[in-house]
Amino acid sequence: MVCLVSSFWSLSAEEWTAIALSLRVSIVATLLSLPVGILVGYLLARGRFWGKSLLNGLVHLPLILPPVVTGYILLILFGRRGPVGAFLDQAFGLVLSFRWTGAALAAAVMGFPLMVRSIRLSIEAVDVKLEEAAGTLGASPVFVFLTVTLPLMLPGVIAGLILAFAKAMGEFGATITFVSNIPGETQTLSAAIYTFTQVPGGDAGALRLTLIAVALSMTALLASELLARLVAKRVAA
Amino acid sequence: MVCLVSSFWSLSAEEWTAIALSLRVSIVATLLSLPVGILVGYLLARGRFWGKSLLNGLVHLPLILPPVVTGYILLILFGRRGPVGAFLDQAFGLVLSFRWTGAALAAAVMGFPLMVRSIRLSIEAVDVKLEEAAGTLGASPVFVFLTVTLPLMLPGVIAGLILAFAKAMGEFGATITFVSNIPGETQTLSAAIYTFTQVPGGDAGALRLTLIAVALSMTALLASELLARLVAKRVAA
Amino acid sequence: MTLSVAIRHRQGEFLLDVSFASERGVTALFGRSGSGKTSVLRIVGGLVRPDEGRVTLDGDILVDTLRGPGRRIDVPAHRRRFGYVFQEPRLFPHLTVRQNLAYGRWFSGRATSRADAARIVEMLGIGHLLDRRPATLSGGEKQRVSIGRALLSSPRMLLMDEPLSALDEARKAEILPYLERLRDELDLPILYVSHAVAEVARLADRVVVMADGKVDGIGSPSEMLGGLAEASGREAGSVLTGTVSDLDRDAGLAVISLSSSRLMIPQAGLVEGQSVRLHIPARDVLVATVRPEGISALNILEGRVAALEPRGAGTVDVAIRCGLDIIHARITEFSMHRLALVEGMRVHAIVKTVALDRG
Amino acid sequence: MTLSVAIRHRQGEFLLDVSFASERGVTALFGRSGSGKTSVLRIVGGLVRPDEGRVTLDGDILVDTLRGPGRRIDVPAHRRRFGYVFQEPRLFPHLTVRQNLAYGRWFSGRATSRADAARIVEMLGIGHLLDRRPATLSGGEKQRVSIGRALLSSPRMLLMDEPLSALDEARKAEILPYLERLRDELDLPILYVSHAVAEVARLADRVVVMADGKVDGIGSPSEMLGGLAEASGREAGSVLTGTVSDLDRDAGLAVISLSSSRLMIPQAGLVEGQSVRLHIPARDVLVATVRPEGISALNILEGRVAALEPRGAGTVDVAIRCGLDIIHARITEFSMHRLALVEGMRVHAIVKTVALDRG
Amino acid sequence: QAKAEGRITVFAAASMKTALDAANAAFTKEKGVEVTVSYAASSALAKQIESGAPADLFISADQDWMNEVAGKKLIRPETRTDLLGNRIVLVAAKAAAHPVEIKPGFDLKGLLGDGRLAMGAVESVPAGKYGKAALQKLGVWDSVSSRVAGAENVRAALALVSRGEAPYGIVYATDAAAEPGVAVVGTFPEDTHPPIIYPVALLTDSKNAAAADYLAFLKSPAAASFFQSQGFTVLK
Ligand SMILES: Nc1ncnc2c1ncn2[C@@H]1O[C@H](COP(=O)(O)OP(=O)(O)OP(=O)(O)O)[C@@H](O)[C@H]1O
Ligand SMILES: Nc1ncnc2c1ncn2[C@@H]1O[C@H](COP(=O)(O)OP(=O)(O)OP(=O)(O)O)[C@@H](O)[C@H]1O
Ligand code: MOO
Ligand SMILES: [Mg+2]
Ligand SMILES: [Mg+2]
Repeated sequence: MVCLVSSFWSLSAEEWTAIALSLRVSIVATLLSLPVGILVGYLLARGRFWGKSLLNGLVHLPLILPPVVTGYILLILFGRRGPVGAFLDQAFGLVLSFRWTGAALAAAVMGFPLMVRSIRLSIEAVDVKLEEAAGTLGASPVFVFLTVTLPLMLPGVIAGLILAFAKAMGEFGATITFVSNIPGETQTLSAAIYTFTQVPGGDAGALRLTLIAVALSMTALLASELLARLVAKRVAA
Repeated sequence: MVCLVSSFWSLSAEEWTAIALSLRVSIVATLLSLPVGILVGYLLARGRFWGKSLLNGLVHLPLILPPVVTGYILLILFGRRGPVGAFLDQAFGLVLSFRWTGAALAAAVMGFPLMVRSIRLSIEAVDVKLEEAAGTLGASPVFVFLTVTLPLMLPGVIAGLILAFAKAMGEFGATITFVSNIPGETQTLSAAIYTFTQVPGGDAGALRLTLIAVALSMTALLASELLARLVAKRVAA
Repeated sequence: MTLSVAIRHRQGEFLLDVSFASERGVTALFGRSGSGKTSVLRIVGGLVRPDEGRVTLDGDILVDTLRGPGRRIDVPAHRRRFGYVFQEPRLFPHLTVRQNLAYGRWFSGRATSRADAARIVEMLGIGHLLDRRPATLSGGEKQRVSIGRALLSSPRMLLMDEPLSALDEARKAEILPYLERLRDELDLPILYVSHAVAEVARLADRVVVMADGKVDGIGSPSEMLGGLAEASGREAGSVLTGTVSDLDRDAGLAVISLSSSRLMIPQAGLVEGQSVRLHIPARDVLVATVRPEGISALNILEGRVAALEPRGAGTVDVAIRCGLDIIHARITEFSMHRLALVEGMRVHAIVKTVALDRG
Repeated sequence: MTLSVAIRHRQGEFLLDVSFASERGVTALFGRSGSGKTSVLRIVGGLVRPDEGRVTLDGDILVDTLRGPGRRIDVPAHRRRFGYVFQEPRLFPHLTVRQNLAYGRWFSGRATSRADAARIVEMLGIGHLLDRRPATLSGGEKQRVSIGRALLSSPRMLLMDEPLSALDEARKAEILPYLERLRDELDLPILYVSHAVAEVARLADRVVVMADGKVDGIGSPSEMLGGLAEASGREAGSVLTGTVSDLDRDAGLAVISLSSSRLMIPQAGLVEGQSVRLHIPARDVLVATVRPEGISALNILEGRVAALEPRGAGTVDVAIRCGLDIIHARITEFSMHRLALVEGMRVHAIVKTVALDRG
Repeated sequence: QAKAEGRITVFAAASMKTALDAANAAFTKEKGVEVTVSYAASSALAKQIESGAPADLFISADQDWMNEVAGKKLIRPETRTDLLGNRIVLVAAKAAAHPVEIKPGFDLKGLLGDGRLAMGAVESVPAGKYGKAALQKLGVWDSVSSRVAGAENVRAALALVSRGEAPYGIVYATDAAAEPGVAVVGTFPEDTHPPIIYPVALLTDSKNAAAADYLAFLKSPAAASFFQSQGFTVLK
């Protein structure tokens, strides 16, 4: 399809920027959504409250909606003129629209259902009897969570992290719709790949960036597997 | 944003078709990928073989790649002239390109990483000691899997099914790239929504179809939660 | 230290309806499998809130569902500070044995001293396991670690659900005296579930016999286990209380004064004047109509036949009143006829010395 | 039915190095917690492949790592058809008790008959639990279901890891005779792990004593448990074999002929001519220098003091030879001196009738 | 800050990337002013502008989306210019390419056989809309409308043809020229469809003085060569 001459691999400055940006966006999106993911996963697994189904539905929304629609919704809510966006801007000076932070938000939202599901599944697999035992030893519910539940659900947390990270790396539909495709600010690797697919003769460029994206994600995947194996050894009952 | 007059809710025949098609595509994609998902999940959770990391990477690929790229890859492989597509056509008379079957394939591929992760997580949570016990009672590995492992991993299977179904409902990037957007054949609800977003003034239509997509998926979600609760009650150790 | 329990709780078709109070020391819950012992422990431990009822310790209300709406009290498990040894080990799989043992210390205000901890580890024989994870431990090893974990959390009460069931006799013989010391020296109340009559007789200050979710009887070990009603043939017997009146260190014997008679038992760390409880299995008591001579048994008590009760399978339970104490002997009907035993008859109860346990 | 085991297997720092053979009947694995009993069962059951070694049953090779590369044999667990009662219940949580019990029958060719199944359920007292799920069962209930599950899988051998540890004495007394019948009537070999000497003495045809992963001794229960070496003070004793020579149905007694003497024991379903094993705890035997009269004990055996061995804590083990049999009595040193016992002296061993167990 | 001092931000239809990147390089070289382009679907760009995107210029792939933005008073009407024009062509896989005479009533259905006609989705993708209009004008739409495979964009339609999935496709001349796998078998007469126009305009919110310079550059002959080399027609 393309001849692998050496120039194929020489990346433009703009492409390097896209790589760095993609990593930053994905890592920030993944890490920042983790605590929320754990909280929501816990609520869905263990909570009994009114509106639980609603919360569950809301979490799944980004999966159900075409990404473009999710992007539009983000644009409407978090855009400079959107209700949440305007509030964040005034209250904290936090601008999301057309910033890499917005790209991170989009990636986080898109990966959220995947993260929450994994976490929830693994919370459901934690043996409540061990939590009881911790309680009788004097650990308050918060400490039980931190010292027993959390370590035991680590496999799910790791799975959730890697799914969300992979999704963040691959996501572009919602991102490009929400924060556009501005090189150096919001043009992630995926968006750059997309751009290449939109122009004649862009195949080589698309292929090159795709291979890079795959390599990055595979590295993260391998790391997560190693980590998971380590954790599994410790958790094996 | 839009006035909710009664005409807002009157769907065109084409839209009805898109709804029916989306359901068919999503259900077929989800159900057909289930056995493969269980097999791959099992291999990843329990197998020890050369190339396991490779398999794992391959499974995650649709998540990592921009959907458009996945669509192109499907086109190249499963298109009429693609190596696999040509083979399927000759051997089984199975044509995927421009058919709803191709849309189902795309949806299945896109949902696959989500399904596999859930299944894998819940296999990892199954207590091997119970499988040992089943073995001593005369159950061969296959029967152990069918009578012990499978029932105990049901929560993960359900989670995987619902994630894959939701993704299938929302997926359109890979689908439209692989099998285009042919009303009645490959135009799913997502593609229809996307189409509306691409025309000025299409917001109302997009909103209407989006609400329908959400309603359908939420119904599935609720059903899955009920099912999961039922299963959890039975599995609770 | 008074624990008072009065609860009703339904689990499926099983109705728990239990009330008992216990002052200091060890209260044994005794009863057949499925009679509701674990259920009581779970409620006392705060793991299950009873449908209705009240549990108090020393006047502190632990749970009270009867105070009217909105005023219900239910102290959560982690504030009760009860060391709970579960029927199955429940070790934390992600922590090493050492970390499992230390777990309770992170939360208890007053931590067990290092020396205490070392003594417990030593007693349980788990010193060589400290860096292992629970998954690799044997059944008995897990059980010992789980006992250690509860002991090290400096509890104000112990709830122990068949804690010694997976242990060999030698290990039990190391752990029981330790529990006795906890009971006596630290004045730690213990709610103890066990199927082993000897264990219960030895440790318990009172026995709550349970059957089908109800209390079938409460009383001192001598009343409850001595009555033979609940206990099986093998372990039925008398439980007597006496005082150490003399020590013969050369012979390694102690003389225990009962109400009217004296018994000699192997001296094992007894102090003069100390009060002890003795468990004499009924099948270890022989009845003689004439006082035997030249016999190895040291203890020959004179008394009168107070009751003769057939026990089935050709055996008879002979209750012999010696002063205020009743000693039970189980003999064959054949022997009863041969010796022509009748109520009121003077007899000698022959008790093998070593058959006596300090209880 | 010959089971032969010769294996070496490393688990962390623990080295299992065990070989023993056992012919028909029950082989008991006896030893302290952590000595490797469960590990042996897991290897025999096919759950762990030993690093090296060989296990055969009746000439069928179950596992053999020593046949050279490529020719290694390892019959998978599900083809061994060994009913395995695990140390913890391991019930299938998604199946009802009924389904758990039936599980093995789906796979075994010859299913247990309906009547047999009903009898097992009845014996285990789990009839009222059939439609429940394991999560709601009590500890002992789970253990009983797990025994039932193994029994109902029509195994050709039973592997039982402390199967009765969570059960009350009354229940044990119902299950043990059943196991004896399996052993005798169905000729089902059983590999049995237990800490309870009485259980082992009653059931086992031979005892493999384990310590630290090694076999410390193999022999008949009389040799191994009678030797008192392993057993703790409470349960040490003699194990004798004899034949039922007479039955007195009126008195409910049976007369057992030993090599030179006779013992009377409660008759419980014995048949004339039947061979039985008796366990006589050493502490249940009294020694008399003169033949006692008017005493409830039916069994007074004449013999000579074969050995006097101090056992610590002021007690002595007196071995009394009666014909070919050796009966052990544990008495105090004080009594020994008082009776002036010396080796070779003529004495009477007094054994309480009901102290005898059919073994 | 989204734009550095002097930096110009352009929101442009994705299909212009190759040509516009080249032109921008020249502009930067000449004026020393950096140009940043966000390439996306015109629809997305329009909506982003509506929600306050920090862009200086908008280049749309059709008039509809520019009208939409103009209707909201987000562009300076006086700067709106029809920058580029394009043509739509009929393409076939290179191997099986025979010239087709495109005239009213030509037998497109016969050419397709049981194959599909790949083009941009006819409701949403501009090239699809133009194609549909042309086929309607030529009177063949009704006979082929059921055979149309609407792709998400022109490139995807092109891929369908070059991969042999569809025997024929309707795409922009610009895309066809750059794709080695296909051959142009006919060009649709310009009067069969509304003019294909890429309008450009400065945005109301733009405060960048250099933006006007840049717009002038785009309209200059210097820029025209880059566009022409990619197959665009430069409108005056
Ligand atoms: N993976 C392992 N690593 C290290 N030691 C192990 C491992 N698995 C088992 N052991 C050790 O092997 C020994 C034997 O274990 P096993 O379960 O056979 O004991 P057991 O005789 O059944 O004891 P119990 O009566 O307590 O059940 C134990 O000391 C245990 O700690
Ligand atoms: N959720 C439930 N539904 C129905 N019955 C239940 C439920 N939970 C417990 N039970 C029943 O309650 C009874 C008491 O259980 P519990 O665990 O207290 O018994 P236990 O005295 O500890 O017995 P063991 O000695 O066997 O451990 C059992 O018969 C059990 O089957
Ligand atoms: O949800 Mo997408 O189709 O991977 O951007
Ligand atoms: Mg219990
Ligand atoms: Mg064991």
